[in-house]
Amino acid sequence: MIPLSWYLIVAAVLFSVGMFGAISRKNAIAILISIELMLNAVNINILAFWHYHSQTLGYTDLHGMVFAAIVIMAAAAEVAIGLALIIAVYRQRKTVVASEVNALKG
Amino acid sequence: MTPLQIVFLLVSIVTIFSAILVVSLQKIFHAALWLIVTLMGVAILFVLLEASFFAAVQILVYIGAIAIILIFAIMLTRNIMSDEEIQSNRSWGLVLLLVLVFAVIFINQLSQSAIFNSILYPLEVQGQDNIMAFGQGLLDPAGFALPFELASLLLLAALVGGVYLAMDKKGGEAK
Amino acid sequence: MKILEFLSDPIIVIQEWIIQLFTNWGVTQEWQTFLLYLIGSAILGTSALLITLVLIWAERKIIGRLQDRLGPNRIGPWGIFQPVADMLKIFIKEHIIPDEVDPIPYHIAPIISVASVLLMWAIVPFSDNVRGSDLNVAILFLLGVGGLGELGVILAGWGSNNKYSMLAAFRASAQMISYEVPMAIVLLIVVILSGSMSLGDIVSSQNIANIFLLPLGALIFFIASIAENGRAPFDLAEAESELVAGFNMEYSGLKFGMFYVADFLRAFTSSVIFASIFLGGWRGPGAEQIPILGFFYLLIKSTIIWFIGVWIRGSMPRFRVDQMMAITWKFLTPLSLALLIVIAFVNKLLANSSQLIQVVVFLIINFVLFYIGFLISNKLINEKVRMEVSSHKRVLAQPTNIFTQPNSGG
Amino acid sequence: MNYELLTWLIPLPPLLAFFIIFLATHKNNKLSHSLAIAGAGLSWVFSMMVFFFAIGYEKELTSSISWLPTAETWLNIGVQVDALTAITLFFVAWTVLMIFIYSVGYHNFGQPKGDHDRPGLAPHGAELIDQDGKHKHVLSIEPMYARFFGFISLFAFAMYVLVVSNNLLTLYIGWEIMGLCSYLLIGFWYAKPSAKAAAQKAFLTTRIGDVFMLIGLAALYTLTGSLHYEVIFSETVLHDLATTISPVFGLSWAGLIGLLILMGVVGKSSQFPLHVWLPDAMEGPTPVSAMIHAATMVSAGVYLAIRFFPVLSAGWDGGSALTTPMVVMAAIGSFTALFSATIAVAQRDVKRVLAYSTISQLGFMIAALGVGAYIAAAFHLVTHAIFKALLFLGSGSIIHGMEHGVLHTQEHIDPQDMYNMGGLRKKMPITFITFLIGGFALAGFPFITAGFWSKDEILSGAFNGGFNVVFWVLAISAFITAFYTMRQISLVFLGNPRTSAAKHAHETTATMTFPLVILSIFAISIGWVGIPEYFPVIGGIVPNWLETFLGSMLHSEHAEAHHSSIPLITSLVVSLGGLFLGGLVYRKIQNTEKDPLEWSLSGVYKVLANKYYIDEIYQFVFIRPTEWFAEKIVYQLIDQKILDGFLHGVGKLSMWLGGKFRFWFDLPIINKGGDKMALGAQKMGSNLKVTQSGRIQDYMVLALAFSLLGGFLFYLLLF
Repeated sequence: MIPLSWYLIVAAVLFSVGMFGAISRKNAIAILISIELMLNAVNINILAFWHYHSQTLGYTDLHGMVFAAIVIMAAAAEVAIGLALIIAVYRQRKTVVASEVNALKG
Repeated sequence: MTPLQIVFLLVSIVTIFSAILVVSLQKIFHAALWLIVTLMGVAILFVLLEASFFAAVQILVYIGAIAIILIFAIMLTRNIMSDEEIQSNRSWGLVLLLVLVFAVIFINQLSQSAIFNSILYPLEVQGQDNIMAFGQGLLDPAGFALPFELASLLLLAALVGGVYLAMDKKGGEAK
Repeated sequence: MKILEFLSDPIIVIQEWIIQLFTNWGVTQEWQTFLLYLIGSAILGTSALLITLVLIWAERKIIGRLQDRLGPNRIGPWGIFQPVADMLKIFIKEHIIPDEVDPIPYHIAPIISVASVLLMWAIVPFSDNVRGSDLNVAILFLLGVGGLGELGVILAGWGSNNKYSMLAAFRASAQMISYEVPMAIVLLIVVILSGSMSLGDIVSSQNIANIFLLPLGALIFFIASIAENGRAPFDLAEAESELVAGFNMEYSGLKFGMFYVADFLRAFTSSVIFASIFLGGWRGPGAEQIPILGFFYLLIKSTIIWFIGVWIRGSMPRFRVDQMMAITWKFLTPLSLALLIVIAFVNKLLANSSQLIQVVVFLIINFVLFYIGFLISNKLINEKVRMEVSSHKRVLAQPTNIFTQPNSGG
Repeated sequence: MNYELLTWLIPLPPLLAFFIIFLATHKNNKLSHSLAIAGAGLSWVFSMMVFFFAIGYEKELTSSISWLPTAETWLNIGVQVDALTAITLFFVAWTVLMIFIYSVGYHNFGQPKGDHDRPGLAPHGAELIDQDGKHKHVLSIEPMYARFFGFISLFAFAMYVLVVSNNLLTLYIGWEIMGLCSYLLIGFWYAKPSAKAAAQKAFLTTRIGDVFMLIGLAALYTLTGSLHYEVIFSETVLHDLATTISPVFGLSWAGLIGLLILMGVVGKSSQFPLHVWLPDAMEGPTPVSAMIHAATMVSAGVYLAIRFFPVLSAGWDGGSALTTPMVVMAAIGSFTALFSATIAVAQRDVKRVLAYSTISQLGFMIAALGVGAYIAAAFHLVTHAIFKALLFLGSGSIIHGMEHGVLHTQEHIDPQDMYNMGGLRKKMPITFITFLIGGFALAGFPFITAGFWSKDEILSGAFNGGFNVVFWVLAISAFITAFYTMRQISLVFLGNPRTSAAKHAHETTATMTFPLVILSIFAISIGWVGIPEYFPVIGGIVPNWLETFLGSMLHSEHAEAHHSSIPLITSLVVSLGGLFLGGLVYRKIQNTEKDPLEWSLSGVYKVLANKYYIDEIYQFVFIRPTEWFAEKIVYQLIDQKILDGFLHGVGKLSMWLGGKFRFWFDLPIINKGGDKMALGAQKMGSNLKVTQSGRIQDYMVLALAFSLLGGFLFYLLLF
């Protein structure tokens, strides 16, 4: 009963909010949180399209589900590694501010 | 307006509102709490999409694990960055502008799609069968067994890598 | 006839009556469903909370008896109205909010705690056709809701702005996260056996109660659920001598009462879940014809389990933190993983053999695994003790050193 | 039992033994020779199984797999067992196994290490001091014992590959590996200059033939598109080859290819112009000589000739009008037979006599093929392989016994010189009897020995075909063969010892005599399978199995041979006469210096003893001019004067040009321009540096901004 467009718009807005957070926040953990938001937006999109496809096909479309599951797994792995990195950087440099970690330059 | 639509609107408004709070709040701990609300909202959206499995996984993985770990990390690093500091980069205004432009373009492009305005109806295949098909597809060699195994490998690597990175190497702290 | 039908299956009769009522009022189909869910959840939540009153009294009474005391005995016959009095006291107590608390987490935490318990009731099948929701991912839901419980604890610890609360919250959440692992694995075994993640299907697939197939799994689940609830002997988060009173010590009045209720209710709820998963839930003689019997069977089964939990609580000393962690990571988790692997194999192998053989083989596997695990853990414990003794060097005063080595002792 | 698979497996065990010995076990002598013998034994078992299957069912075993992709098709390789393969497998398996076992004793396994032995030289013997304090000289173990077994394993592998393969490509591969192995084994004692030279000679001489053979194979592949026997030897292909005319000398393609292949056969089987390597190959250890002369190399040449007979004889109707290759074969073969038999008469080295006899006998086979006596050639190939292996191993045994004596007496004499021997029959009885059997087989002693039957077949083939010249030449050769065989036997075994070393000679170990006994049994009995049915008295008692078996292979039908007793009488006369004469002349030789023929033939004897000066002629005609050309013309004139001068000139010119370029172009334009560019880049870099802050989020902003900008531009351009 709900139009596909609603989901897509919500996902797009959520994605944009996440992107804003990822670029503008100082705290590395906050950046990670924002990335989680973006991943969630992606998953909404994937599952909405999955629903649409399953509905037009008449049977369960596996690709969308698998895609969504893998996004969730990747998110879990990303958080684990990201937080471990943040902790390691914190140990090394006593900071979690992303802009103070500026070794990425010539 | 059906009840489902009302639910959807409420949930999505809450979700987006809390997401905005997540990226704008001064206190990082509160941002994490609002993240949980957002994730909950997304889980409800999943339920509305009849992907109850993913709703449960969303709660289990995101709220039960990811959010908790994030909160742990925030607590562990709390003393370094006090909440009184400005939490945004100087260029946040520019970023906001760019992101707004991006969002407008994004949604505009989405609306060009042919299926943009189609309506989602309840699925003919009911929940239990969906999960069954999903599970069998994941373990089917002709289906997604390889990506599934690769994902498990990824998780294992993340586990080991996370432990290694976060491990307090002996002597590193001793000064 | 109507009376008999009502007696045998009151909920459904009431439901039909309400639907008729709504139809007469001209409520559309969708709204009817919505309203029915609303009413149902209100009734379920309220009754669950009301059960708590009885539970608190019963538990205090039993513990008292176990400890050779009388237990509550002043108010009402056998002190049965004691919890009511307590409740009234908590309602009217002054509501102190300490300074410097973080208001949002502080206020939300008790609500989340109670909600995480009440949410579990949504998926419990009370009889063949009476349940909150036949969720097809009930097992995942259970685990997810467990995660919400952790959240409540952490919020309480953080929001209180008190380092003891914080420490207790860390302990409690670490404990809950750790014990969720073996619990989830045992639940996976159950899912393998019944072929469904829906609690209703799991119950109805138990022609033989799962506890006979998986005594070891049931044991692991039971231990894990006690730990998950943070009750003795796993009540480390409330260790008075170390942490004053746990994560909820800055709370008072009604908010404390909510934690209190959540604690007691969670114990019973996990007994209900245990009964559903391992003891066949509502199933019993005649329960399919007369659904009301199902309620009673479930009640009896879960009460027995709950009683065992209370019994343990009253008789076991508390574990140390390292012991608590060692139990799950070094004993329960490997054991449950081994059980999962073996059961998955054997289940596939015996798919076509008779039920009797399956039961016997499963039993043998369980006991063998338990014995092996027991042996290994025993060995570890013994080794550890020996190690401590041998590595412990007695420091002896050696006055000669002072004279022979001028630099020492300086 | 899957016999196709079994056939595939035949060559593999020796190869495996080769690799294992070289990669792992070469430190352990016992393990190495056990592995080598086990490999050879396994191949022997497989070969016997396949052989008995083949003779039992008379069915060809074939199996092939796709091996190399060649554009659109595949190059197939495979195995095939027909009658020829079966009998070749038979004698190859037996002789190879016997030689392997013999080698254990020959290389003095179980003896102590020599004091002065070093790799690359034959063992000198060890000095032992017994309990009484006496010095005792004994034989010492070969320093490179394991290496030898590795090499001969590879050799055996190559031969098996050659025999079982069903196409000319794998045959050629085996052929070339054998060339390599012969090089390695002839030069096994590489520290000896003569051995080194002999190895190079063998390799280069056979190479001449191989190159022509490769050209022939290439021509064949170009014409027929295949190297498979079944394709090449099919009626239509043979017909096409025989009737189309090649661009060379008006020969048919079959003739041309036949001649080219024949060159390879001549090189490998050591026929007249390219025979020089084989006598020199005696420098290697004796088992190697046996391997080359009996089991593998030279047999491979004749095997190829027999295998290729359909092409060589393409267009031959069975009458006396021979094809060109056949004429060449008959000429070369009979000439070589006579030529090398005469040389053999004047040789003093026990092994060289046998070497020239080998060349001579191979000449018999080639000549037999030339006159179309196909079965006789195959028959003689088998019998010759057996008795020649026996003879070589026997001679090795003799030398070994002599070395024993030499070590004992500390004389400085050549243990291989027949004039230093004599009277060994009492010292080495087993060697004597087996050598006698082998020698009589070589001489064609009537009725008993295998050599008689096969040689008789060849003679009667030549006579019945009407090729009288060939017949008489071969008959004379046979006479001389019998003569020098008896000469050798008399000089070595009969009479009295002429040196004290010969007095102290000693019978060799069981590992060396056992193969002799086995092979001597075959040297007698193998002839019985080929007794012609028309033979008086005993003909037909044993059916002429060989002819029916091998005859099934032939494509062109023979005209029924008319029988005649002339060849029979001839062979009787020549063999008995030769033996008698040899015995008579050499019965009582006492001094070690003079040969009775030397005074009777004087000048001719000198020519013979020097092998008709062929080596010297080659030296003078080919090698010297080549060396002179290389030194004077190529090196001094072309290389040093012309090429170097030119290059020096070019170098000077370049230097001059380079200097000019440097001052007029490089410094002002390139250098300065480069500096300017570097400065510009530096300036730009310092201006752009601000964007590279090292902060990930700044990069993200830039990325977002530029992607939006790019998208906008793209949109503008597109619409």
